[in-house]
Amino acid sequence: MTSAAPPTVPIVAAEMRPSRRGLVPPGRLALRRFLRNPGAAVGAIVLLIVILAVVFGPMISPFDPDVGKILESRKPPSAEHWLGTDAIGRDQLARVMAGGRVSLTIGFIAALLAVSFGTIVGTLSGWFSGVADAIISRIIDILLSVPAVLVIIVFAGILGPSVPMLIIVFASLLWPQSARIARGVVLSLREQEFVQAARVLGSRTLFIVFRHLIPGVLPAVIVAATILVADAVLSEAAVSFLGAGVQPPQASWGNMLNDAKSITVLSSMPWLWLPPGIAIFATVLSTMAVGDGVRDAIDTRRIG
Amino acid sequence: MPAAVLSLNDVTLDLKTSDGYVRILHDVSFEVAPGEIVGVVGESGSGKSMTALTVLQLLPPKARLTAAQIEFDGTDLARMPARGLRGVRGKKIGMVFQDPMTTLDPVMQVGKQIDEAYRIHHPRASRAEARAKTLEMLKLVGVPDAANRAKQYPHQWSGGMRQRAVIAMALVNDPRVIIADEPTTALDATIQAQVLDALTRARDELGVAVVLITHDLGIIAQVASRVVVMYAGRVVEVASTREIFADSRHPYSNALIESRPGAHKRGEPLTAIPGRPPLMSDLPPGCPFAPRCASPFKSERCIAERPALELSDDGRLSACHYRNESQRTSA
Amino acid sequence: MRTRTFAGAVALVAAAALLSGCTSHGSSSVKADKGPTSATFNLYQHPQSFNALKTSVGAEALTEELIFDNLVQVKPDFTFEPRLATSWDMSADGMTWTFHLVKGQKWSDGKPFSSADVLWTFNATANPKVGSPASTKLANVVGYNEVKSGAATTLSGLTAPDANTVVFKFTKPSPGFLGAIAQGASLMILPEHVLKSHDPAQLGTDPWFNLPTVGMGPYTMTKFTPDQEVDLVKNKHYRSSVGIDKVFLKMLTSDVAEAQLQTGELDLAQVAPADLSAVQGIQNVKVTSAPSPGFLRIVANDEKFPAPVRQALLTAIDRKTLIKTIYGGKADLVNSSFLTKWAIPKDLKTYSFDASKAKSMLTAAGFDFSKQYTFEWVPGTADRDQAITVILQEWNSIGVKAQAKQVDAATQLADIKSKAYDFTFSGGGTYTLDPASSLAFLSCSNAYPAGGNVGYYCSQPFDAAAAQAQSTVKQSDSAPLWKAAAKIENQDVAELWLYNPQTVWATSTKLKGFAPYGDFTNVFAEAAKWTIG
Amino acid sequence: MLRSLLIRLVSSVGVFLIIAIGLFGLVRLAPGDPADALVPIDAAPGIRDQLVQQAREQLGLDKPLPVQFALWFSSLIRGDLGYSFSTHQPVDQMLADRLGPTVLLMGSALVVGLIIAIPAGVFSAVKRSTAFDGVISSVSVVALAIPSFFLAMLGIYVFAVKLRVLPSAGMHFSGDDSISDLVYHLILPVCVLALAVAASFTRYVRSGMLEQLGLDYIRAIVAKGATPFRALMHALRNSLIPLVTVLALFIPAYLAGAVVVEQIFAWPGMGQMAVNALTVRDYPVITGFGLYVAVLVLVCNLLADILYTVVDPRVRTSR
Repeated sequence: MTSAAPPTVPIVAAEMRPSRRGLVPPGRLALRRFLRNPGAAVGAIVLLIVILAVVFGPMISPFDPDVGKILESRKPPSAEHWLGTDAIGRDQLARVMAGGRVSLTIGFIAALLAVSFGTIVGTLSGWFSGVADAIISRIIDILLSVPAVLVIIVFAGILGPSVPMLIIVFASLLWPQSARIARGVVLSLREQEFVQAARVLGSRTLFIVFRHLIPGVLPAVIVAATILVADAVLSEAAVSFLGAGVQPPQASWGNMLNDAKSITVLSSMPWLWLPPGIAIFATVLSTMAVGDGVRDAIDTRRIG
Repeated sequence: MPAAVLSLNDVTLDLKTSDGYVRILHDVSFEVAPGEIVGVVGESGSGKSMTALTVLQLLPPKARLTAAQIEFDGTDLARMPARGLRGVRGKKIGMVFQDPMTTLDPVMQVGKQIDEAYRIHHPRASRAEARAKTLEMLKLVGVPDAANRAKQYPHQWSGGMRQRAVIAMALVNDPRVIIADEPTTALDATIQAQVLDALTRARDELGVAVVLITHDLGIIAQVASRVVVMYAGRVVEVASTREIFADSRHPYSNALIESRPGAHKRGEPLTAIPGRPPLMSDLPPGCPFAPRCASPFKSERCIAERPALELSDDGRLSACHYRNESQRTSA
Repeated sequence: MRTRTFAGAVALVAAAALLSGCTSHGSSSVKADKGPTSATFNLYQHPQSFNALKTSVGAEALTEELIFDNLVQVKPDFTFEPRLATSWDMSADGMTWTFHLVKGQKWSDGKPFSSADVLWTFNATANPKVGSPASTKLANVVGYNEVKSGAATTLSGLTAPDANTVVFKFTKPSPGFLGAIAQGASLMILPEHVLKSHDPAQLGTDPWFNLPTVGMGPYTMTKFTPDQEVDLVKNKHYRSSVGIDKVFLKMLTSDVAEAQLQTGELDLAQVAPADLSAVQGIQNVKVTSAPSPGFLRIVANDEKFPAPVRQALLTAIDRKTLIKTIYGGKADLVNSSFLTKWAIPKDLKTYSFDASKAKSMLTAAGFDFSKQYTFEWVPGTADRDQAITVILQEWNSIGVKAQAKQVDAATQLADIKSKAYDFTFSGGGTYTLDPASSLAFLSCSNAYPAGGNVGYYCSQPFDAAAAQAQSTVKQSDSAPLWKAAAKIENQDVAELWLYNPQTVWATSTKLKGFAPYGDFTNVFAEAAKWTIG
Repeated sequence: MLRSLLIRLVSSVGVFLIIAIGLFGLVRLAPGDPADALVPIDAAPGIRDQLVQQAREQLGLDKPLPVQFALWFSSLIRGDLGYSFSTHQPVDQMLADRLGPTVLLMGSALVVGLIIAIPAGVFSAVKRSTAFDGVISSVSVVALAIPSFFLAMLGIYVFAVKLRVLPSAGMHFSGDDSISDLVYHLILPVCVLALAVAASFTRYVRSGMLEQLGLDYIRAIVAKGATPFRALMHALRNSLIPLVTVLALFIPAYLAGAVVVEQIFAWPGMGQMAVNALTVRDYPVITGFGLYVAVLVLVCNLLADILYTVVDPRVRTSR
């Protein structure tokens, strides 16, 4: 074919440019999808209600959660005590809220510590493969399979059961879960072009880690964090059953349930075990729903 | 041209999106005859892959086939119940997919996967009989030392080899039609030739009808006898390969031909079709290609009125008001 | 299979899957009764082994009472019931005790019982290497010191003139010796023909006691699964008839025990005060109770809290209300460490509840309100945990900064030994028989770890009065002396006494002949007479 | 592949020894003296401290720590775990007696849990975001959200007390040693434990299946004319591969749950023995139990690696 001058390329007229409507920034897209997902939205609302009740409840409740009138012990719900009173005459509603403050503090702080430590270790071990990674992943595997509650009982025996001790031990046993997830994400990110490009451009490791890897890892780790919160709250309950949980008279959902585990209470005094039971159940349910919601929202594959 | 073995008529498909259904296939019609390779060509997003999936109803849950008449073997596949369709899939019509890396089950031996394809449709067949058929097909598509290689796993085969295995799998039940959805896109040039060779051998030795979906006009030129050009979910031109290259009657076909890398001179900038393929949910009123059309004959009519797919005076099928004019500006 | 109404689909799917694997099972209470009769009792604690020489946990004493027998047994009305000793007499000067043994009595394995078994048992008890707590009861027997120092292996003061007579000679008058050896499950007679070949030094940890199959009690042990069950079968050679063929001792938590009372799987269980009202509601279950031989008290570290402070702290506790609410009235207020009726003076100070008075008493005593104090105890018993929480509340309300610190037994003992603790809790004990038994936790010489005086209470006048009372032989003479000692202790508030709780028993109506015992460790004393069905 | 396994084995033994030494020290850190715990407070007034000293000598606690350690470690190497302070039985024999009930309980709970989890996970993935999926997900989260001890109490109350259909505790009715009676006693504790297992594994299976069902090879299988069931089986096999390692690592971790259930159902397993030993500072038993858990953890870790290579052909053939 003989060559000819290429056809003149007309400037595309303004009105012919495709409209902007279809393109939405990914952040807002994820948020919109999160809110449209019924489970996640309900979960978020329930979690918010629980947190508000736990933070402000004790302030507005007229009763001191730790002090009760023994003559009014085990009274069913009444106008004065909306959720009745416990075996020592303390107001159940005040105790559930105060207990919530303890359980959630343990849950969130332990999860926060575990996630932040786990993410950093996971990211570094994922990035620096080789001996360091092998050792770290061995430690992760071993810690992952340690029966947490038994270790806590031993530590409670030595250090004496207290909230800080519970938080530290939970955090030290829960971080491997987020570390494993972070490491997995980093291993896949490392192969991706934009990270290799950054490396080629000579950016220092720390810059790559904090500019590219951590943001890449965060969404997946947030999901893990919500499960860790649920884990910590449940473990606190199991630990208090074995006698090493939060110290009376301070309330926690775990020790409230533990006090209510007799047949008599189960059969005839539901207000002693329903409130803490429902509180744990609602919190764990909503944190997991939020976790699932976040995961579905940010999972790029499901945008299509 | 011998009677068509498979013919699609007015296939119309909607896809559920966040804000309601969007039509992505508009009255797509074409047919294919035994021993013939028909190329379906178009940019990505033109609906050509969706058309391929519609034939065997392998559509994603979000898709809704609003209207279609898919004639095959005297029946309409669009109306066929699921059980009936299963009798067609893999037996009478075989599929070949784009990315060989993900089309095979990673944890199952290649040979076993092809045996499975055979034994699905021949339940009483013995293992040995299935394996013999598998090896026969593998040899046909050019896989060396088939007996041993069949015992290996997909990750131990190269991309090209895997695509040939997929073709063998599609052929194992002596289908009458093969639908290949961009079978060479994920492979580099040298391997492409081997895959195309396998397809042409299937056409010539087994008389199989092949629907070859691709965006690469070079492949069309090599193996396809007829071409269906699609743009924005519509068929815009159907013609023999020779007619398309010599005298395409639709500006989009011509633009495709122009932008082939081989068509320009060394040192000159590559020509590309300006603008972007339109969003299915936001089609302009007139001819969908109008905003990007560089045809000298382009007029107000193109923007106002949507051209239908009709025969030109000299029998050429095109969806352009100026179907009688040859769009091939350069010699 | 009976239809299920409960909606837990997932659990039932699994249950149905497993159930299909086996025939449907009626609950045990429906078992046909024509075969051997059997009864199931619950043990409040988990026994580890049944070494009658070194009984530690209450449940071990209970079981040993069923498989072993002793010379004499004291009854709830404080009279003495002859057992292996049909009769006994004390010399005028109280220096010699002679016991006449039952004739023709056999061990459960058919071997004859003789004075040799009694000699072997008492010598083993005295043997220092065995370390039996009951050895102190033989401290006044002639030859005890030689055995203790290792110079001799047998007590020279203990002789057996013939196969059916045993004579104890003492270094000083010992009128209380009969009471000492007749109390609860101590000094049970062990089979000499089985154990004489065992190394005396290892008797303390002899594995034979993990499954002692030879004894003279109403039952013989056939199987012991730690933390699960003890299987006992009737002893054919028992000195009288035995009402029930098979007895099973289970080790359930109080909640599950209560559940099994309802389903009829359990025939006898001790009931915690908190579950009293619920258990009373169960049909075909009878609830009986008797005052326990001990009492619950708060132990203040006497070296940190002098008498006036202890008096004030006691006054700050509303003990009457605690009894009414937590114990459902099943407990009696106590104002003395002595529980033997005839040894308690009438005019004891009552320290009745008065918060404001308590606060002024504390200020008068120069109590440091700013300091933080800890109250250590071993959690797990519902009524004690609740009582302590209420008491801490009451102390806090008068300005005493005391907070709870739950610990396990070993930590509690460590803090007591190091005197690091401020307050702790103590309960139980058997003090109803002999006032001298209360000295175990009151006299200076018994300060922990030498003895049970964990409060470190030490008062010379009290010790002098007690010593004088202890050495007076006749009860009518010693009573006024004991009352004088009790007066001093009541004034000093050596222990912050709370109340003497009743031991509550729940028995199925099928169990006949059961009489409630205060001392839960010898509730089985009359087990032989019980029948079932 | 063998070389890396060998390294793994050696490192595991090394970790085991470190844990053993750690346990020896950790246990002695706890306040309280085992000898003290053995002699009751009100026993032998006046001479109690001599008895305690005697008990301490018998238990060998009076020797200086390094000597104790040397004695203990040398016997450990010979596989002798020493004698329990309270029951004086050899610890290894106690562990052996208690191993049966715990393995029986945990094993059957694991099996029942998986029997529930796999179909539930597959169905909720196939019928994604329909009512069915909603029910399965919420039930599995509900089962996770209820502490196991509370589930156990509810179970006893409903099934044993109210409905009188199941026994409330123990392994047998007194005196009845038949297998059917054992199974009958297994039902309630196994259901409680199995629910926890099922809950977490349903979520794993579901997310695994969701991922696989989205891949191209599934569509290729359907294109071959396969029935939906056959396609599901392909997807299930692929999604179960990562589960094998998760399962292996899960077994020791959920021993803690078994401890709680054993406590309530009076099940004579390892957990109950450990908790009792902890309260009386029975060092040999606590250390013995700690070593048992360490071995379980290390073996499961090793198992996870081996299984991973055996089950996933991609890994098996590429090394």
